Amino acid sequence: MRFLLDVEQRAFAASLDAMLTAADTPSVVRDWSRGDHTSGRALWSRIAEAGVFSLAVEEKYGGMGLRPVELTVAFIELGRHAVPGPLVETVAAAVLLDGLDEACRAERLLPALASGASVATFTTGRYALDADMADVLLAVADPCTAVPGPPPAATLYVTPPPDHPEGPPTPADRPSRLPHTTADPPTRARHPAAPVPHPATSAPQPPAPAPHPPAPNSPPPGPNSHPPAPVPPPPASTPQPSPSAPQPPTPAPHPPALVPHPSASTPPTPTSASAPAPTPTSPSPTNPPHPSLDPARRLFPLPPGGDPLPTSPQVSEAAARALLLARLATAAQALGVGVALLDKTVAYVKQRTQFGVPIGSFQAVKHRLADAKIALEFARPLLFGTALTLSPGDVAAAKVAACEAAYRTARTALQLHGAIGYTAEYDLSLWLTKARALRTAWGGPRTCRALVLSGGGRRW
Amino acid sequence: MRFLLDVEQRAFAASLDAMLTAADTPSVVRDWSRGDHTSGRALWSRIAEAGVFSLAVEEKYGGMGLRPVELTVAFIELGRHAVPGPLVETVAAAVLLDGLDEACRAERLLPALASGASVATFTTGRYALDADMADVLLAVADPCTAVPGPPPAATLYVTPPPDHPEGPPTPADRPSRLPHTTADPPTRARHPAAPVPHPATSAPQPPAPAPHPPAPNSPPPGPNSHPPAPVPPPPASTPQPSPSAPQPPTPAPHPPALVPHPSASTPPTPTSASAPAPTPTSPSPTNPPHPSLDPARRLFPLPPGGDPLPTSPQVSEAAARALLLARLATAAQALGVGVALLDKTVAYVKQRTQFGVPIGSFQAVKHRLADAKIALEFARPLLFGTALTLSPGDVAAAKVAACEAAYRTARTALQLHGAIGYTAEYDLSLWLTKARALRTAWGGPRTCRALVLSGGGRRW
Amino acid sequence: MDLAFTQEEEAFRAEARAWLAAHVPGAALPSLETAEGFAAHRAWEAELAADRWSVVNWPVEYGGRGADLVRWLLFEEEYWSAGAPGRVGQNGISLLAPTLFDHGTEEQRARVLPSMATGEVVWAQAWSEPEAGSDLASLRSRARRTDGGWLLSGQKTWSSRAAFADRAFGLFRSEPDLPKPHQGLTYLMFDLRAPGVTVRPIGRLDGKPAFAELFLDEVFVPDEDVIGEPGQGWRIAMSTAGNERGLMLRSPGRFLAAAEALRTLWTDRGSPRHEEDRVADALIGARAYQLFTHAAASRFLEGDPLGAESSLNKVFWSELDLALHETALDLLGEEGEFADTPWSEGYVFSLAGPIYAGTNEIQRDIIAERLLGLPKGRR
Amino acid sequence: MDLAFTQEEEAFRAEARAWLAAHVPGAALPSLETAEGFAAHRAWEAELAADRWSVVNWPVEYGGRGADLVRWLLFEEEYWSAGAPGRVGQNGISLLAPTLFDHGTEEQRARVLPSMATGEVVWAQAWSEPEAGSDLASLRSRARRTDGGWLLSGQKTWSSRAAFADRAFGLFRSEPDLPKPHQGLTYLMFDLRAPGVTVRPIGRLDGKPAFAELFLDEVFVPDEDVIGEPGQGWRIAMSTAGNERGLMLRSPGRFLAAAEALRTLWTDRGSPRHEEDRVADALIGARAYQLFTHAAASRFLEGDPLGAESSLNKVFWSELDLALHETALDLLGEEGEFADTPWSEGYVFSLAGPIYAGTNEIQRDIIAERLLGLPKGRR
Repeated sequence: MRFLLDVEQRAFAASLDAMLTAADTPSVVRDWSRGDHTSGRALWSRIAEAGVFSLAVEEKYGGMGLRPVELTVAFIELGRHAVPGPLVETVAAAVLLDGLDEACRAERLLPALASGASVATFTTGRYALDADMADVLLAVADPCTAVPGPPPAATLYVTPPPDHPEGPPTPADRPSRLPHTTADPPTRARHPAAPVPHPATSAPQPPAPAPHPPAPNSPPPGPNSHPPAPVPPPPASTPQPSPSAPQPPTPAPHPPALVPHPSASTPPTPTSASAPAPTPTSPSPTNPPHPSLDPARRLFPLPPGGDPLPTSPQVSEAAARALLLARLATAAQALGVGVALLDKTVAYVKQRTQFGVPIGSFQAVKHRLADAKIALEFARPLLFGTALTLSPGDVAAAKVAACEAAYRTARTALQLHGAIGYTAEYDLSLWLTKARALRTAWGGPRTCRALVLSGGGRRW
Repeated sequence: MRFLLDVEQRAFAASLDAMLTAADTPSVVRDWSRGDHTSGRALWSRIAEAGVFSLAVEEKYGGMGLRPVELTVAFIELGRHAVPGPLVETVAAAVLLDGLDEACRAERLLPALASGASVATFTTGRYALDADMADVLLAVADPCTAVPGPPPAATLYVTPPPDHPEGPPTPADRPSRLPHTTADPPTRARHPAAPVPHPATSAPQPPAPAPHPPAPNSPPPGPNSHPPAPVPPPPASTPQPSPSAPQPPTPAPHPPALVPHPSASTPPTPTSASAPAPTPTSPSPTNPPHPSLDPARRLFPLPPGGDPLPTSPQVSEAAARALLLARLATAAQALGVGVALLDKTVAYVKQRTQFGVPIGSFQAVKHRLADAKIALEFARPLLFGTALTLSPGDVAAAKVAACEAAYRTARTALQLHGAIGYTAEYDLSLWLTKARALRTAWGGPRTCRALVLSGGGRRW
Repeated sequence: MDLAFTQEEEAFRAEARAWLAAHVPGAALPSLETAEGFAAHRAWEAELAADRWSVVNWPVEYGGRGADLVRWLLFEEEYWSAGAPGRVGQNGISLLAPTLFDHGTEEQRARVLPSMATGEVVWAQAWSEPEAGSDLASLRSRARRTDGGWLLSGQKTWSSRAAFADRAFGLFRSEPDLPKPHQGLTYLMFDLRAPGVTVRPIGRLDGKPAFAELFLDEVFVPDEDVIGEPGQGWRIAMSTAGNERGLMLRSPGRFLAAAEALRTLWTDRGSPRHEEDRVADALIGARAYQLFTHAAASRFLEGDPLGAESSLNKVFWSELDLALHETALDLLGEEGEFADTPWSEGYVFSLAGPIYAGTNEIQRDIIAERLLGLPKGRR
Repeated sequence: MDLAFTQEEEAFRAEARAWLAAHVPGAALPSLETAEGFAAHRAWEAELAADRWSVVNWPVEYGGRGADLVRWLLFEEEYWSAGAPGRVGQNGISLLAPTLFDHGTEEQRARVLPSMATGEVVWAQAWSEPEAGSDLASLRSRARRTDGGWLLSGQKTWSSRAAFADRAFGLFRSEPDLPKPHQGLTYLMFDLRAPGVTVRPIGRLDGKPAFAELFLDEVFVPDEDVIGEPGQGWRIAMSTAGNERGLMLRSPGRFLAAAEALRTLWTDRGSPRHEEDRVADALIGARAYQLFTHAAASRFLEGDPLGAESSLNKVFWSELDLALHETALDLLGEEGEFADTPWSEGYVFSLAGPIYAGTNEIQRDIIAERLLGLPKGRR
């Protein structure tokens, strides 16, 4: 047992921190919140260059194999810097695509995700994060909480069809491009079932330099460079969630779909559908996005149609695994958000004076910050323990602990900043609002606590 | 609307406070906890003389008619002084007996309860408080939470049979002794159904001097003066809760019973049962009592047998009303406990010094006490509002608010006293432990919150 | 002790209820914190005022009904229970008007109050400054004597409503060299469109301009817009803080309505038992707040001054409001994150509760020192 | 980074598990805080010691197995998971023994440790005094020099285990006139049955004599029972507070076992959804505490000193323990009030957690000042 980050992992965190500090992420967040994704895509590329997405992609597709510990390290830093975009979703999409064991589709999409040339979004619920700027949209019914009835829990819809060679070209120099392996490729043995024990206890390869420069023939990322892409017409029989109507009391049927989205890196190859194309950079008018309390997040109802996959145990397993990784990455991101909030608030209360003294000398202020510190410091080992076991109960525990610690810290940060903290123009707001949003993303506290309890009596 | 105690009500509180302060209740509590009820019975008589029990007894039985506001005033003071004994239970028993509309039984028992000559205990659960010193034991299935199935929710067992003239003789000078009225006596109109609006908005009569001196032919109260009394043999078919076995996960069937207990004021008249009598001052060996976290409380499993009453809407209604009053009185007692804890702790932190200053000057100490003050001060109007409406939802709300405020104050009181507060010999412990016990007595927070919600949408 | 209302009071309540049922807009108005919503809410004030419902407790001569505190409480219960819009005139009605009644001149009342009642003039408060938050007495903005009035200079901030309002009121330092910080302050009213005033809206957490910074550069204010004696502003501002204004800051009807809405949401979501505690506690808290207010109103009507219990009140309602909205967002599940729902608008608003009108930390200090008699510490 | 254990470690764990399965009493021993229960627990210490399980991390020569921190953690998990009794020797083993290892003489270790390991001599701590609680350095009890030793006088209180224990250890003021309160203190061991010692048991909330007052009147202590240099007691007592002793104060295995017991109770009560949150949070908290300890142990094994994180640790476990037991009592319903259940015994014990070993208020001050670098206030 050596439950500590090693030198390389710490160096990875430090290099990400330095890169993100230099990148002035608050201004990127503000661009992103205005719908201008230019600076965000540029940052995305640098994050990919640093190797972050490679940590979720198998080696044969140009990644470094799934490395949950390093992903946790990376997402803590991404959270600390409030980096916008479907970061968690891209990682989870990669895990899902790999798990489907359809080499054709994986080969088309995964190298571009690893390299940062493509951005994916993914949901097991009814709304997809930042679907307007993602190149790939995946949706699957939550394998854990979906209610019985159509669509079945593990049904998956896929568009475009897997045999359409329309994904971004893999870089020609990719050494790991392998021929299709349709039956049980060797790497499948590394995650035979969920939960999966961490396969590697040896030190990972150093994460930088990035093995995946952006694909040379990808168009430059930017909000106005999305060409129109086809969207199949909504079938009359598909129920669409109405954004303004009250939501039903029980979980609504998830319209699971794996659909491509108007995409910068996906050429407008026609599909079997022939609907009028929506304007490229805005969502379909029938599906206006919901703004989030976090201004850097917009949540898009799923478009109709999609490419269904037959239900299979393998699909279920892959979806479960993707969900686990999404939850772990969200928890790590939340911890980073909380750590940043604590750091900023500690700095603020040292310099803000009232009644002639720094407010940080008041005992009530100290104790609230001490409580935030305790909550964050006990969430941290849960995260890394989870990254090692990847058991659903552990992941759920880490999600609750990290998100509750981050939200508690956000409440403290707002209260101790007072009115200045309540303003959108003060950068603290970028973290405050994210702490709230991440709390419900990828399984709220209720869902996760139920999973902790359903784990059954076992020795930890 | 004049939502304030009037002068007489305030004078009643002050006179009770003065009497209880003079009575050195902590030493009474310590006697009681050792099983010596002598000083407690003496105090009981003085409380009765002050008119407290009369507030729950109809005028025709020697009381002053049900006065929930004055009862609330009284029980806050009883809680402030940590008075031991089945105070709540005696009040609730009186309400139940009155509601049964069986003048014979009521006439036999109620005057003695009002005068303090008799002490009753009562439960809607499986355990009766202080049954070893009570003269009358009543038990009925909780009309609100009892599970369906035998025994039915409103079944009531009564022993001795109502036609047995074995109750304590009513004082000869009782002017309100009325002939039996078996059908709908006029006073029934005052509580036709639960919930019942408060009938009187006029000022009550001044509560002292007590209208009910102890019955002249009652033996002097005391723990060793209880003559043997018969207890019917346990029927083989009656399930008895095993005190050491794990409790079943769902509410166990309540063995409802209304049984007499070895009694100072009830002569040992034989009944139809012929079981060997237990020792007078100790419970039946098959039913050892449970000590409570509050050393002044002991909880006795119900003895077997009892005198069943047929199920009837009237019995259900009377039981529901008794439960409401029990809950209200417990809430008031809890508020008094909390107020005393706050007062004692404020006094302590002003004089206890650490690091050269009174600990009451530390902001963390101040804020905990401020929070306790807030909780108590917002529970108080709920209590009196409840006393006026007597609606089940209001009563439940007051129970939750008062008991949670008291328990929160107890936690604060213990923490701010430190180790000295953790000792049984320091008098603070008498209030600390009572705050915890009252929280679960007569409907814990869960039960009461469910009742608040089940009230249905209505305008307050 | 009773909670009964007279026949006349019940008739008043019924009249209010009937009027509201006929007039409350069917759909929610746009957010008060937007230009469009502000205008819509101003129109609603006019509609209220047309039938004398905007300021029921004011004298008839200024547009009210001369309602007493009990009627005011009843009106507020009906108002919020009917789902009526938020009150854009709130700052003026609950903060400035009571001061004018106590300390203003007849001329000031006649000039200021009627247009406040109709929403024709909407008032912003201008208390805080960048360096004077919890430590409000440390104000630095200046009022310098000039012919026939005063020249205001300095910076105010967190001026709620100022992004769209017409006029503002606040304290300014008119005698800068006095030994104590709360001496030498003057209470003034000024025009937000006067020369020298720059209003910079500030977006709150959700970006909506709920308040503004005010930059004042030699802004002329005539003597007629000074309230009370110059230099006595602190005393004047504080003297009405403990009267019924404290009661009226957040009316019980508002929380009763919100708690009932939460119960409805909970029921609509299938009455999940795992949220039972928090929903019940919201209902209990709203009822407790209502009855606490009834008790305070009863004491006030008997002539007792209301004092430090306003600190109990402030902490209680602000924590209740926040807990209530957090519960609602949790009930909404993944949609709890959406910014475009009434619940999230309410949540963002509730986050400010523990901060404004004296932070809850300051209120707890006050409770401990004034109500419990604990020794002053350095905090 | 890994949580894997070596084959040897797993073998050690398996051996412990097998021994415990064979030896742990089937029924719970009587309460440790009674004379009968104390004797039963002392006998259990002897049974543990007979097979070298009482002090696994001590060197073999004193009765241990020389187990490292990892093995100690594994042993503790197995120990509590097996439902084994509380440790009556805990005070000596986790507070005095580490000090003797660091600061005692070889003679002292040889004399004191073996009988501590077997339970033959049970030690009480004697730190607090009536006027020295959180402000521990303000001790007043005196140690006066005499021929060949010291004479102790004064009063100690909250001496846990002292009602039934054999010997005690604590700090005494040997040089009374030094400028700082933590100077001139001497660390001594003494016999609770020596002439001049009066032990007055104190009942805790449930009446059980969990601690005692000690009245000391010229109690002779030979020089051989001074630990370290006279006058250096504060430094000696504090120097081991930050090492693994901090980790060992409350072992993770204990909370893991308690959380699993709570889950079982919840399941037995029909898995009520309305208590799901609190039961899940107990499980999450116990797991977090385990992993936090693993991380701390890993840092310690790499040579990093453990410091102020022991304050994080203290607040966390004490609040976890209390919340866990409150949840259990609530699940028990009307029986939650009973004093004669293991849950209520645990609840009463857990109430002391936020108070002893440095109140949680003091710990939060330490976290804020030492870990977050906030300015010292007057508290």
